[in-house]
Amino acid sequence: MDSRRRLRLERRRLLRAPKGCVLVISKKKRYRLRGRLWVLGLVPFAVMVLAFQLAPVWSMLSGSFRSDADSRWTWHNYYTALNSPFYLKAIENSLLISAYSSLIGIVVGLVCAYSVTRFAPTVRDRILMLSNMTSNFAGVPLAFAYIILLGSNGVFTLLFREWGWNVFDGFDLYSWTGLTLVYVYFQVPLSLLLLYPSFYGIREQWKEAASMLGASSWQFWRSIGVPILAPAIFGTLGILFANAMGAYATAYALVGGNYNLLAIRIGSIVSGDVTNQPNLGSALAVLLACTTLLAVSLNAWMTKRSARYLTGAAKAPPRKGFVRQRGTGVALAEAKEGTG
Amino acid sequence: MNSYLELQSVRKRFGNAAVLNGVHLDVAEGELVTLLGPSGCGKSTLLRCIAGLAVLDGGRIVLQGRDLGGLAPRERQVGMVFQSFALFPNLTAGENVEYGLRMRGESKRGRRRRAEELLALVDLEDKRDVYPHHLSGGQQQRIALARSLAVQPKLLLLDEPLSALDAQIRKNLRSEIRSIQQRLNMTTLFVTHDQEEALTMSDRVCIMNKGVIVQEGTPEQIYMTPRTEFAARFMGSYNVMTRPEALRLFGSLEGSSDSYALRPESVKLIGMEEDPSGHAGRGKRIVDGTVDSVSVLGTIVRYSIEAAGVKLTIDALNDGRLIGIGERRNVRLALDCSQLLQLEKEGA
Amino acid sequence: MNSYLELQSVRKRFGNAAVLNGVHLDVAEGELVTLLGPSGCGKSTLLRCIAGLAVLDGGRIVLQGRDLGGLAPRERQVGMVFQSFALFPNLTAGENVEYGLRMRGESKRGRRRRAEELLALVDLEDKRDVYPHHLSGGQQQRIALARSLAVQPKLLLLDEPLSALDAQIRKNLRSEIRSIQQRLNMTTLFVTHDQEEALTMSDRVCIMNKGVIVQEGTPEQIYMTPRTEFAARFMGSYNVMTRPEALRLFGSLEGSSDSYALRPESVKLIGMEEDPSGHAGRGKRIVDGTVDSVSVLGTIVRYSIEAAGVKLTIDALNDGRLIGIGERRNVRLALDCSQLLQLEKEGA
Amino acid sequence: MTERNQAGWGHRTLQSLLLLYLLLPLAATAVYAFAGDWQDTVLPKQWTLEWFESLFQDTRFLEALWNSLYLCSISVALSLAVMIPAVFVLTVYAPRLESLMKGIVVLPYAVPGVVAAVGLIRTYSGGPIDIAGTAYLLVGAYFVAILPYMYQGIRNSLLTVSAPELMQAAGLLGAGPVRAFLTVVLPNIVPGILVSTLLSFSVLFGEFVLTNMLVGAHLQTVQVYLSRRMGESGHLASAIAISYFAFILILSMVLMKLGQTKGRRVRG
Amino acid sequence: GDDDNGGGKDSATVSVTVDSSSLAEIEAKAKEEGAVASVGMPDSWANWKDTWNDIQTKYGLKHTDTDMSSAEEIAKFEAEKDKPTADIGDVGIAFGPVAVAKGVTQPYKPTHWEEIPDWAKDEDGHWVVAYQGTIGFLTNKNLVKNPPKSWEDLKNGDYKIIVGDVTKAAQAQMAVLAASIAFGGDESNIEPGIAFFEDLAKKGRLSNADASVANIEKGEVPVTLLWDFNALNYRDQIDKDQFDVAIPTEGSVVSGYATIINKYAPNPNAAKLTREYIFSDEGQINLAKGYARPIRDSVKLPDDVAAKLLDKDEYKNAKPVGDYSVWDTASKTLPQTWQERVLVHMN
Ligand SMILES: Nc1ncnc2c1ncn2[C@@H]1O[C@H](COP(=O)(O)OP(=O)(O)OP(=O)(O)O)[C@@H](O)[C@H]1O
Ligand SMILES: Nc1ncnc2c1ncn2[C@@H]1O[C@H](COP(=O)(O)OP(=O)(O)OP(=O)(O)O)[C@@H](O)[C@H]1O
Ligand SMILES: [Mg+2]
Ligand SMILES: [Mg+2]
Repeated sequence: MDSRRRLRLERRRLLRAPKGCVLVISKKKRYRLRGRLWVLGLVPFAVMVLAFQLAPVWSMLSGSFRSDADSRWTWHNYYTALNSPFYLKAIENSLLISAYSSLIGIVVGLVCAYSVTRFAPTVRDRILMLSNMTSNFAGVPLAFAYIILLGSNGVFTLLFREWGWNVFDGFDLYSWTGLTLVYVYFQVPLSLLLLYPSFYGIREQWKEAASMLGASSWQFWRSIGVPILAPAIFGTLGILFANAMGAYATAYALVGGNYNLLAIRIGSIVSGDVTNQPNLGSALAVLLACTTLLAVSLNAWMTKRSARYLTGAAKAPPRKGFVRQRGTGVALAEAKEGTG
Repeated sequence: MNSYLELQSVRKRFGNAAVLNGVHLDVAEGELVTLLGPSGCGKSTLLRCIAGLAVLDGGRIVLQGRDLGGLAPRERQVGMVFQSFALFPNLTAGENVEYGLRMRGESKRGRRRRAEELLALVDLEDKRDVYPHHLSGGQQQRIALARSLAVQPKLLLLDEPLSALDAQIRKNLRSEIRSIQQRLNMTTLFVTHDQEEALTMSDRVCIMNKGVIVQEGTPEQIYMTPRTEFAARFMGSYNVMTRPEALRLFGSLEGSSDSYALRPESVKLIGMEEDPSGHAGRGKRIVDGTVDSVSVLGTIVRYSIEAAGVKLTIDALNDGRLIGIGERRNVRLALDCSQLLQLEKEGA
Repeated sequence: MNSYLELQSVRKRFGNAAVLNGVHLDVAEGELVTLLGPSGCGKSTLLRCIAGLAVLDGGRIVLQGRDLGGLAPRERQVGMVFQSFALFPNLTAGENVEYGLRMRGESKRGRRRRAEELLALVDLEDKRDVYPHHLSGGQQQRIALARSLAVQPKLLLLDEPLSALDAQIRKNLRSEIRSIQQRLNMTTLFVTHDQEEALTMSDRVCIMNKGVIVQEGTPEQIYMTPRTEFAARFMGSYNVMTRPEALRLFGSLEGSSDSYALRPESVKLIGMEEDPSGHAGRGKRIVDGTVDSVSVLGTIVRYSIEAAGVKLTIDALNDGRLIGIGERRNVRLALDCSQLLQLEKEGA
Repeated sequence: MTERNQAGWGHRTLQSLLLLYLLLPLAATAVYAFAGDWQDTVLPKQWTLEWFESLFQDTRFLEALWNSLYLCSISVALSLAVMIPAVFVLTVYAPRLESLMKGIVVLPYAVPGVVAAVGLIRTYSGGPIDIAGTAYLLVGAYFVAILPYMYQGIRNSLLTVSAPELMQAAGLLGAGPVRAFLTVVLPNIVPGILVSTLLSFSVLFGEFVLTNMLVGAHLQTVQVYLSRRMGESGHLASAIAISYFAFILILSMVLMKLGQTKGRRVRG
Repeated sequence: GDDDNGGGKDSATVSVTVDSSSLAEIEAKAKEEGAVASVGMPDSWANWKDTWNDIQTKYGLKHTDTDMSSAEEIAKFEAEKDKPTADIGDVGIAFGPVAVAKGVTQPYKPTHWEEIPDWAKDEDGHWVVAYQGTIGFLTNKNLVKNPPKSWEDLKNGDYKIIVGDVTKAAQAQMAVLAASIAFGGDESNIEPGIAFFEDLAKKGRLSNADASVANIEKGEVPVTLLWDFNALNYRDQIDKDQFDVAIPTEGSVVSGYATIINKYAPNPNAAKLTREYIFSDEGQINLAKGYARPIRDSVKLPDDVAAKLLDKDEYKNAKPVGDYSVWDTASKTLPQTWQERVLVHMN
């Protein structure tokens, strides 16, 4: 036995064998042990996730049950959050704006996603690249861009005034309609990127089969297309909703704290110059996380459901050349779709 | 022939590529005609033109005396079954079958009854409420068949309906489809690239190559008398020989063709110890050869033999009679001149 | 038998599912043994256990007297070719072949020479600098073969190496692989679910079912004398009969088995107008029957016949002799009692 | 197939409208960056380059750009270094743990920036590990933020090249796991990973909430700098936004080209 | 820098403890130390830039600054007890007492101690306000033809008014307090201010927009309430003629920023010298150049600098916060009150 191997065995014995046990490690066991070394590859990942994902969540969670005054265990923060009309209003506003903006985002995204699949992959990928790029245009600059366009002296506001159109008269960018409008701007590209791959799941032959059975295009979409897309639609809705619930920078840049949103409340509690109630902030953050978690689980659940349809479809041979056609656009969408 | 479906010089191009170069075909009512040809020869495209899923570039398609040109797929009363089944995954088997009737606005009860009839026809009554992804491939295929039959189409188009299935299921479905077709007397066009499938199922076989039908006839005709080298090679393990080779083997030849074909099973093998006289006769010939290799394919045994400088493939029934014949052995071949086919030039 | 590779009651479970239930197998040096069985019977799992890609739950695997248990795949000196080729896409064909030698730290020149030898062996010298995705499926498969041979493995494992290829290429590669194997005298385990492939390529065939080897023997043995109903059905279109059916057909039976099998080509068809006396003799029997259907499969013609209340499939060579026999016709069958096989109970 | 590539005019119009809609805010920002006085008129009263001039004379801008660049690079590099082995190990050796992994990976969606920042500040200000306000904390937060993109990208690449089979083939040919990984898996997934790298990079470059809340006071990234300068002049801020967008665009095009040439060699 | 501010306390008697000899001594020691490190006093804020330049040329002190908020400054002093790096900081007035309570400051009374009003200094010299701010109106004359000069004008106008983020920003909260003071309230009674804005909100006169420079520049902001130093700064920065700054005549609130010297300062004398310079005439003029109204009334500002500021008369009704601890309590409930009373009428 060479010394290195002996060392290795020795080490193993120390690690595994109970005290006083005679060292008999069969070859098979050794192979299995060696086979488990892959666990090492997961260690850095586990450490990072633990430190920067789970620990903060845990600290927040436990903090939310402690009093801001004397750090004793208490339900008080949740009591405050859920009984104060102030915070309840914030929750309500957040939910409403998120719901509206993600619904609009879904509808627009759905139409655009269908349309984009009608183009050749190269054109499609270019469109997707662009929309992906603009989806990074958020926060302060986005809010300001909308002020330039639709603020009280915005380009369109003035134009419409000049042309005498009064459709926009009642419009105020700094109200909830304005906020929803700005949210929609970052929801649309996301929705497009998440939805368009599922249109490739609607196989051309289904349309053909339906048309031969006497269905018009509209009937096909109503009876086959949309039901098949439904899981993808609801799943994406979940992601969009979570996305809107968590949006902070854009809203804050537009209306500051004047519009009562949950994310803004949390931000002002944590980083404002005025109050210092970190544990109440944690409780609010936990409430926010609960809604997004719910939305994201909806997504996960729906993805599983759509997998059901897809396995059915997967039995059929893949469309020729489809794998080759997977351009960067597909990769982008796959990467965006955190749930696989 | 009393034409039920008529194709008159049907042409189709995709961009620069001519895919159908003038296809003529007459199909009688209740007939099952197979389109057989290598991949890419335009079989699917032809079916899609008939169904109205692709637009013709030239020619006419007439069904029961009515020109189908300009009609939308759903006005053509044509049913189609796809290679990939194309069942609607969000509907149960029963709902899939009912779909066509629902689109026609038939009553729920009527639909239900008809669907049950058809499920019975394909022997899947118990799967009515099952979703397609819980069905096996063969069951899916049968549902697809039932679905296209539900609307009582005038013409059924089957585009390689079996190619995605396992060999075993495939064989069973073959006879099932054929028997349903015969029972309903449904005029059917069947696309395949499997010659066994074509031979076993059809009333008539059309061999397609490069966008035209190069030969048509009953399965026997097609198998026994391929007209061109393409057909001969495509139909099985025909021995195709040049004229000099054929001359060496048969001594003298009829006709003046450049190439000849010999079916592998038309040659009899005779062991060296056997008496060859039993095989002699008019138009018969005995030639000596050497066995290159033997392989048992199951029912038949395939011999590679060299005789008179010509490499031949010879099939014999695996009935134990020729057990002694192994590699490197000398054998006698009994040839029948009447079985030698003259082949036409390609495209002639 | 001089065992080169020995499998001794190899067992493997995945969770609750027992996939290998005690497989015994001895392979002699230079032999090509085929594992034949339906999908999911554990063929791939067995190969993976031998290669060390899966860990045994019981039993031993001994190669050249050395227990492979506890050795990592790379220490086993076993080569494996995967169904999906698994070529390294970032390396050229030549680099793929060299890979194993590189891992052993062989010199660049030595590697180069050996790679060239092997590329020559698989007839792809000119593809050395080509990347896998520019090679056809068949070429990729041959490179995969060359790659696994480059390290001179003691044992070659082939897991359905041909199933991803076209029928035509498949047939060519069959004989190519066989001839390389024979030239190198490489002990080989070959997995397939295609019985024709198994029959044509192997020295010995093992039929697997549900994680055990149910029968093994030479291709002839396996084909001619299936031991169980499973093997009989799996090997081809054997007619499997219950004892009463067999009794009705043959009058008297040898043995006391519950089921019997009859090869479809062992029955001779005689037209009603022919004189059956030529077929009479000891152990022979003439029975009347009716033809249900006839199908020309190409080289053979398959008849479905009902005789004495038993449905039989009978194959005859498509040599024109029986042309008169069509559907609904009466025929005589010449049965040979010696061809009737007794089948054992499943699992016996 | 060609028929479906020629999208009808309806689709063309729709896509043009979409692009218009998406690009309009960018265009407005660009115009504002070149505008002189522009308050209550439809178009600016005059045009000027002064905002860009003053921007590029400001060393803090370049500093912020540099900060963003190195923070993002470090985070993405760290993420690659941690995620590639982890996802690889999971895909090849322990596919059963994948569902757990998926659960972890969607968490960042469920924990928005504001919430994550709250938790991180709580955890790391004071206590045994006091890294509040440092780049370390931010890099950690960034790591989590790009987790979903990285995971998806790496996993898909691994599955596309059938990494488990490649590993087995290499193992049978005598390569140890590490060597097999380095010689046959890693080279093949590089092009696939490039896209998610790119995506992560641009996501981080545009990140504001985490950055501002965690280190905004000490470290100016482009986004933080931008929001600070917004407090001085909208024109200037617009100039910053446009410059950094151009920067991102060029960066992604370069990387994309790189990925394509590499990808061609591997995938064809 | 930051826009925090806060309370002082009623300081009792005050005496000048620094004579000229000890000042010279400090100066000598400071030159020896050769450097001063500040926190929260960046070049861009209140024209600290000129002050640092002067200190460098005059005393040869090298200067570095780390920008942070008031709370962070105090935390930093405390955390770095053993390895101090900062000498002096600038905090909102409310944080002065906090720093003293934490025990991280050391006292120093500059030469002009007597001239500083009582509300603006700690009785022992731990913190001293160097410049003051008052809530005023910033009006875009392009959008509003008659710039408001009083709360009454504001009430009767027809333009939109932007208060800012009352839930979070001290400046906006101070604006509410300013209105309260104008209508007879104080930090313990902000009801008059709330009522005033409630009335405006009901009339739809408040806008949610943010009163950021960018928005002011873009013309989104007709009238907003800001610290006078911010308002003046913005005015000059964008377009002097287009904007009007006014301190409401009925009354407003005054606050300020105080310097604190780190108890553990590595360069204590340099820090003291810095404070000394800030309260010198030159130092106060420097602040004025940065639109920060000097705390010392007696400093004679050069004309061009005086022109940057508003007339002293405008400030006569402006009052400091009496008790910051009261205000602290009030400001905690203000966000919610604001939401419930004012914002409900807007969103
Ligand atoms: N939509 C299309 N656009 C362009 N070319 C097409 C299109 N559809 C088919 N083709 C081309 O037309 C030719 C014939 O195709 P078709 O599908 O009819 O062949 P096939 O005989 O059905 O082959 P297979 O047996 O492989 O199904 C092929 O070369 C194919 O590439
Ligand atoms: N890693 C695994 N985990 C769980 N079950 C497995 C695993 N691998 C194989 N099995 C199961 O073991 C059984 C045998 O699989 P195996 O792949 O050996 O079959 P096979 O004979 O090779 O079939 P095929 O012809 O389809 O390749 C199957 O039921 C399969 O589902
Ligand atoms: Mg086809
Ligand atoms: Mg297998």
